[in-house]
Amino acid sequence: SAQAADCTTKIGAVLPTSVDWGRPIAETAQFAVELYNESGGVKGCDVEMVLRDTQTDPKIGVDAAKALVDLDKVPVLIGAVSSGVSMPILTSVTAPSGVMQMSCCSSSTAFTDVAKEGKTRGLWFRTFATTRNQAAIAAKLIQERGYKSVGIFYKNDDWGQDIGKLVAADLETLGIDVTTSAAINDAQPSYRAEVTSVLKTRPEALYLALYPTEGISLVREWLSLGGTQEFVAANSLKSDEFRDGVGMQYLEKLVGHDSAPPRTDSATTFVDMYKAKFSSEPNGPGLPNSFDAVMISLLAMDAAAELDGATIAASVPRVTDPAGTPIFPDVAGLKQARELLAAGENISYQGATGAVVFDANGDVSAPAVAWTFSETGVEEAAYYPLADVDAFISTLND
Amino acid sequence: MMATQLSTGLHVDELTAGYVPGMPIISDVSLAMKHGEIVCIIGPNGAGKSTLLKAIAGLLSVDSGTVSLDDRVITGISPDRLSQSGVALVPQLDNIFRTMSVEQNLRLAARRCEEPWRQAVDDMLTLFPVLAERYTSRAGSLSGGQRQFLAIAMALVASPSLLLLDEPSAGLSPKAAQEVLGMLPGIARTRVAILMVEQNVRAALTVSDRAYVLAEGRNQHEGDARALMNDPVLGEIYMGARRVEAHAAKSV
Amino acid sequence: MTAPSAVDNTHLEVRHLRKRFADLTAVDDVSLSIERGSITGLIGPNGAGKSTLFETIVGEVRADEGSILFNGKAIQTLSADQVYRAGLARTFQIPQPFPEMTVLDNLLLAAPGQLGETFWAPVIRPLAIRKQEEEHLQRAHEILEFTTLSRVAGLAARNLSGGQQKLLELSRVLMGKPELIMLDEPAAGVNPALTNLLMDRIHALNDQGITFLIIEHNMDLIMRHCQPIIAMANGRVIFTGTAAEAMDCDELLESYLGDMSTVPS
Amino acid sequence: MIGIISYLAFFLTIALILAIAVLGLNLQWGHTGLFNGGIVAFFGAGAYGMVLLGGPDRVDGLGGFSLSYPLALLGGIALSGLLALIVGLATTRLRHDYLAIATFGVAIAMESLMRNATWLTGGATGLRGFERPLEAFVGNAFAYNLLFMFFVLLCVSLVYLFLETLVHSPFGRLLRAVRENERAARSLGKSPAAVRLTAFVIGAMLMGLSGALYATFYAFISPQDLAPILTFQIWAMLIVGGSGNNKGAVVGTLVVWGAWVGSGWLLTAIAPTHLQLYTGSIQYILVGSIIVFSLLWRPRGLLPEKLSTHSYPLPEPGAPNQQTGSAS
Amino acid sequence: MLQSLFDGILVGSILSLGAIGLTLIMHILRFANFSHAELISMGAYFTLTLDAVFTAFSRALASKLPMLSVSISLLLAMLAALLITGIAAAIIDRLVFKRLREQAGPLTMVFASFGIGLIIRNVIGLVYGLKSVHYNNDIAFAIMISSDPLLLVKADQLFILALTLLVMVSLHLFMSRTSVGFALKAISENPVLAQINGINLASMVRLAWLLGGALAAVAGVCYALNNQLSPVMGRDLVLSLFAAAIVGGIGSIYGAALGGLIVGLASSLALLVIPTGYKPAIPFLIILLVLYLRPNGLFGEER
Ligand SMILES: Nc1ncnc2c1ncn2[C@@H]1O[C@H](COP(=O)(O)OP(=O)(O)OP(=O)(O)O)[C@@H](O)[C@H]1O
Ligand SMILES: Nc1ncnc2c1ncn2[C@@H]1O[C@H](COP(=O)(O)OP(=O)(O)OP(=O)(O)O)[C@@H](O)[C@H]1O
Ligand SMILES: [Mg+2]
Ligand SMILES: [Mg+2]
Repeated sequence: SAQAADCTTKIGAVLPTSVDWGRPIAETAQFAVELYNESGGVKGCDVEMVLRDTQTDPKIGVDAAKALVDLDKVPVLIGAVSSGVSMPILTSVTAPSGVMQMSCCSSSTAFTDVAKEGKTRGLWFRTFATTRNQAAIAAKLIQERGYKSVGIFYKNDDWGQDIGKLVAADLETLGIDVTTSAAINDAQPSYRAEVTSVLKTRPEALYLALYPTEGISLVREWLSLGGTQEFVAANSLKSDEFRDGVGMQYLEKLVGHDSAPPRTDSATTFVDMYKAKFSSEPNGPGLPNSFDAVMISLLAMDAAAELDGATIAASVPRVTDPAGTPIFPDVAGLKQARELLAAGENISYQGATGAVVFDANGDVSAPAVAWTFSETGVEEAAYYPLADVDAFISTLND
Repeated sequence: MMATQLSTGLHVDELTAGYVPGMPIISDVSLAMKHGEIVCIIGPNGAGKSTLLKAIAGLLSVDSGTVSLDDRVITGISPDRLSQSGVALVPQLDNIFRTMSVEQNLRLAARRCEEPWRQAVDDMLTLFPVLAERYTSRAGSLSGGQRQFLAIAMALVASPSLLLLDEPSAGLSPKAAQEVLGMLPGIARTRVAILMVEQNVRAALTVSDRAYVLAEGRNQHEGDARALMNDPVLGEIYMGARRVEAHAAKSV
Repeated sequence: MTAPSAVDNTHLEVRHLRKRFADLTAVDDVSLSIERGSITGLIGPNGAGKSTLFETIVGEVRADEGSILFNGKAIQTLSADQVYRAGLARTFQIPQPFPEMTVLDNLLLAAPGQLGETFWAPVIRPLAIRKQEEEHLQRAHEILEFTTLSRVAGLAARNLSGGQQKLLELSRVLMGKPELIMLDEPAAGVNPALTNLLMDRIHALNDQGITFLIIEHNMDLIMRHCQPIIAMANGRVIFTGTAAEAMDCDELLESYLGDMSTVPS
Repeated sequence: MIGIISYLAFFLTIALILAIAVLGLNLQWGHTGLFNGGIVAFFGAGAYGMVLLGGPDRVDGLGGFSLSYPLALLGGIALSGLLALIVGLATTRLRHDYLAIATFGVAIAMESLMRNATWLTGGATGLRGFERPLEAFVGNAFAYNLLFMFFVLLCVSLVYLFLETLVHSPFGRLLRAVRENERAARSLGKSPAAVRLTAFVIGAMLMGLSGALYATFYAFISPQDLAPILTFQIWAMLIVGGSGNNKGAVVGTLVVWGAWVGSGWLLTAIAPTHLQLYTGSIQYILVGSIIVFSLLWRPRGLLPEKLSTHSYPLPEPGAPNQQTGSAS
Repeated sequence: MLQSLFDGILVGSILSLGAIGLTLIMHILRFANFSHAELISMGAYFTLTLDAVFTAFSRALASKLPMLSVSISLLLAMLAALLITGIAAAIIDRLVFKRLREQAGPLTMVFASFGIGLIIRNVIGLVYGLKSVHYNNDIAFAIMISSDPLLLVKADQLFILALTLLVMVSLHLFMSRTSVGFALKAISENPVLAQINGINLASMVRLAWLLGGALAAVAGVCYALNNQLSPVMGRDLVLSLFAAAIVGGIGSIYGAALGGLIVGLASSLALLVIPTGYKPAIPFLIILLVLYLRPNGLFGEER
């Protein structure tokens, strides 16, 4: 049902397609582009997303970004995943060249600082809800479950360090004992020692801020040594890979947190479309965020008078206006969105991660959910509106 | 080239060979010897003597000419197969495995003989008692002369039919040199062809039947060993006879 | 310990030197002294400990016991390079070339007192270095000419023939300006005609005051050129004396020289 | 057109920055035979040193020196030199693979420190806040990138000239001698330990310079920049280019870096959209193949090491066989 | 403490197993073979495929060995994979390393092996996908040997320890007692002299690769059994293996085994005093210390 379009508009994406958790993120981004093209493309032109691998190597990612900007002349760049790659792209490619950059997953607080200093020139956005909220929900979940002592495993990267520390601090405030907090490095031949070091402190529950690969290794090791099955997990572990790798029978007590999808009848739009396409649930680090990053960018392009980075970036508020008409990212919704935008109206994009709203620094905050694994996928266990989250955070700060 | 009248023994016909193709070190070298003969090659340093031996043993690529052994052309045959079929070379340098023990060196060399290695190795230990003394030592810790013994033993252990010795007496004490060179006629009598290069010219010529002189990569002279030794011109050029006195008188 | 040697004329003195390797005492309580300006010969059967004695003297191998005095100064704690810089040079029995360097570079490296051997000098004093290099180059060519290596000067040392490598070993040590040179079998593998020329050169250098200590199995050379002669066996010094005396030493004849009748003198 | 120039300038800037590290490695390995497996440690020391010294005050960590750029740059270089001195002293006795794994250990330790010692280095988030010198003055991003490229080019040229002078001097001969046969070098009065240490430190300082320029250009540095892959990349550049040859080192850098990023560009240019997901893996396969084929084609590198260290003419080179024999 | 000690030994035994193969190739072929990592992965993935084939062939093969999570078909698959990996290694040598060995220095081979590693790793990623998989999704629970002090041991790990010891001793005897072992050493030290002594260079090189490949495959399977299979499993493992092989002294089989234990123990015990974030650096720092005291590794000889 794709409308014939004899023009194409390019956007760029720099994502780690050669890495296990990176390829699905890129796949989801491509999926979003496909959907958008199906609905008619940007300003009637097919969108071509030129996708380059970062190899998680900053030099490679930056070069790819530069090539996309200079050679392919893309006005919008999706990516990167790691903050360590996104940051040099921002400082040395997109910001100087006036290209809009939208990252699905870079979580580092440093971006907020750069934006505050005005150095992003309003070109930087990320659909990854700030870690602060997620950490608070983690603490809340732990508290609600009544755990008295918790051991923490966090991925030893910028996101993991951040959330690991925040959760530990929040738990402390709540009077819950953090027995140990262990940083988990990538690519270790064995996590036995890390597991033992936490196991011997005998926590009642574990908080896991890990990616599936090392998460599986570590949790299997943990279980095989007779560790508790009381787990609280970050959104990165909301993945089929993790559930199947560890085994559902051991994860029945696991509860996880994530940013919430929209609270409407059409809330399942993204999930349904994804399932129809990939015949699996969109469970995996960064998939909804990646989808939203692309959608918002494309909608902003449609909203922009001209296709240059600054104008597109300036149009982002028009598509994420809470007062605007709610729009769901299916073909019909997108068509409607284009019409509204053309008519000069604002829309409120209701994406995979919720009704995304960016603040002045390009950051989003989102409501939260608690989820659990089920035989078929993931189930929502509780919903925390943004107001609740903020209220909870302020009790922590007191 | 002239492979018509082959006969038993070693025949080298107009051999041109070197380390880099197209840059020959030896040119048109010819040589012939029978089993049971001891032939010595002499010549100045860098003349190509070792190169000749290496070419015969199959270690170098031959530009032209042939080497044949017992009616069989052996040019182009790989060194390990030659070695298996009875050609043994004692190289001038790097002739032992330094990181391996004396025992391992000998057993390795004995892999190519038919009899059980133990017997063959024991024979060598009887022949060179010093090797028995240092049997378990790392070969790299041997003294210069001891290494030479080991290298020779590694060649002899396989009872070769063609023995190529590159300066076997270098580094040996006078007594040991005599012993080693003195062994050769006995070995030759068991129908072994022995081709050796020596700078210890006089001692070598006394045990040799015939000798070739090699210089600048070419045959310069050939003849009976004893006659060569007494040749005044060759003596002066290659053996340092007579001129010694002249020079000594000049400089001292 | 470091008392100056008794006789002023002693260039190198070794006292009660001992070096053990596991089960074997390679150098066993060796004491000897080398007179300044002499050409001393060191002989002995294979495995007698001659080369080990050299290695120990120059500090390549640490002595277990004993002292080594060079010009009256103890050097047994110095490293091999310090010993060389003190004026005591040596060659290796098994040649030790710099394989991937040209023969010429092998020699130039050994030139004494090079200005350009620091990392800053080539930047700040290029001209002085260039001038010195030219001098050294000339000297190197002279030596190569003499040791018949001129025509292989541009070859990688790895590609030299066995004898040429020994000659390179000798050439290199001649390039320096040591007071005492220890040669380990300089004639082995070298053509006899050339050996004689080399000994002439050694005599010439000796006349300029350089002391030599030479290990050799070539009795012709030892008898003709060395005085005195020291003999070792089983790690011990068994004889010290003149060539003529050596020929009368039964122990030597039996263990080392064998049947002298086959060696024409 | 301007896009192509802009991209090429960018590409060259990074390539030339890496070339400095490759030249440093060439001094260590190509000329002196030091198997440095920890290039990122020195690269990182230069980068972090420069950013810390030149950057503004940090809320939660060391910093606030705000030195002027030249001083910060020199400081970064000096820091890597200092690190190299310490590492060098501790590892002078090690050779070959043993040295490689020891220095690799230093690099891993360095990366760990950068990743975990938040107060010092900002942790996994990395360090930013450093202003690119003169950026505000130039204004235009394209012009600035060109200017920076020429600055890097100048640095590479100076480094190249310095190293060429060094290796063609007696010092260079000494380095090679130590590489070729340490025992023989010692027997000629050279002190291999001192020579090795000198080469190690100078080479490491060049790596530090490379790291400092890298961090300047990105105005950012994080532990992710110090992954072991960088060490491999630098090595591959040297080996493909020809170790022991400074020109080879530079050429190798351009070729390998060009192949590395060029293959990615090529693949996305030709691959249909639905295959672009796999171009990442295919790009690696291509990079691997280019390295392997280049080595098969020129096993000693694109520009192999030259035998002689000096430029003086030899009296009579040529084939040995045509010369007169010694004694005749 | 006791548990950490045991963990170190048991985790170390996998490293030992891997390092033995690595040290052998490093010694005989004289270069640090980075593609050993991919031989490890290949072995593990070949086993995965063959295991599936065998189980499909007969369900009976899927039954587990007592106590272990190893099934009969997995064992059979592993044996077949050993051979295939060995042959693959020999083929790679024929295509690439042979030529380089003849014409270039060891570092050229090192970086060619690095390139080959990149190729194989990503081919595996394309064929099998990037996600990690397991031979067997069941979790093998540890047996509690004592509860105070806590001591938990997995039967699989004891199996691997035993296997490592077996491989270590037999390979050591092979290398130090048999003339084929000497011949392997001989081609590493002086190929020309080896040939003069009747050793066929090509066949010995082939043998070395067969051995190296097979050992890598065993290590890969054992590692995957305890962790998971992923295209980068070899890469993640190989640096620790190099560390183990080198600290033990290149060429020493006992050294490699001991080196593996040291690396395992170091990373295990260090966490008693050091934050886990620093863990990757620990084994290497220990190695730095060992090498400071013994520059040629624990059992290494000067080359
Ligand atoms: N591997 C090599 N590559 C190139 N040239 C070589 C190589 N080996 C030797 N040569 C050259 O070949 C010539 C002959 O060398 P060869 O070893 O045959 O001499 P030789 O007669 O045995 O001398 P010597 O008596 O000194 O041992 C020499 O000039 C040498 O430089
Ligand atoms: N590093 C070592 N380890 C063990 N034994 C050694 C070592 N070096 C030498 N030896 C032994 O010490 C003894 C003396 O050796 P040395 O090399 O000094 O003899 P040499 O007198 O020079 O003999 P040659 O005339 O054969 O060269 C020999 O038996 C030798 O095997
Ligand atoms: Mg020769
Ligand atoms: Mg000796």
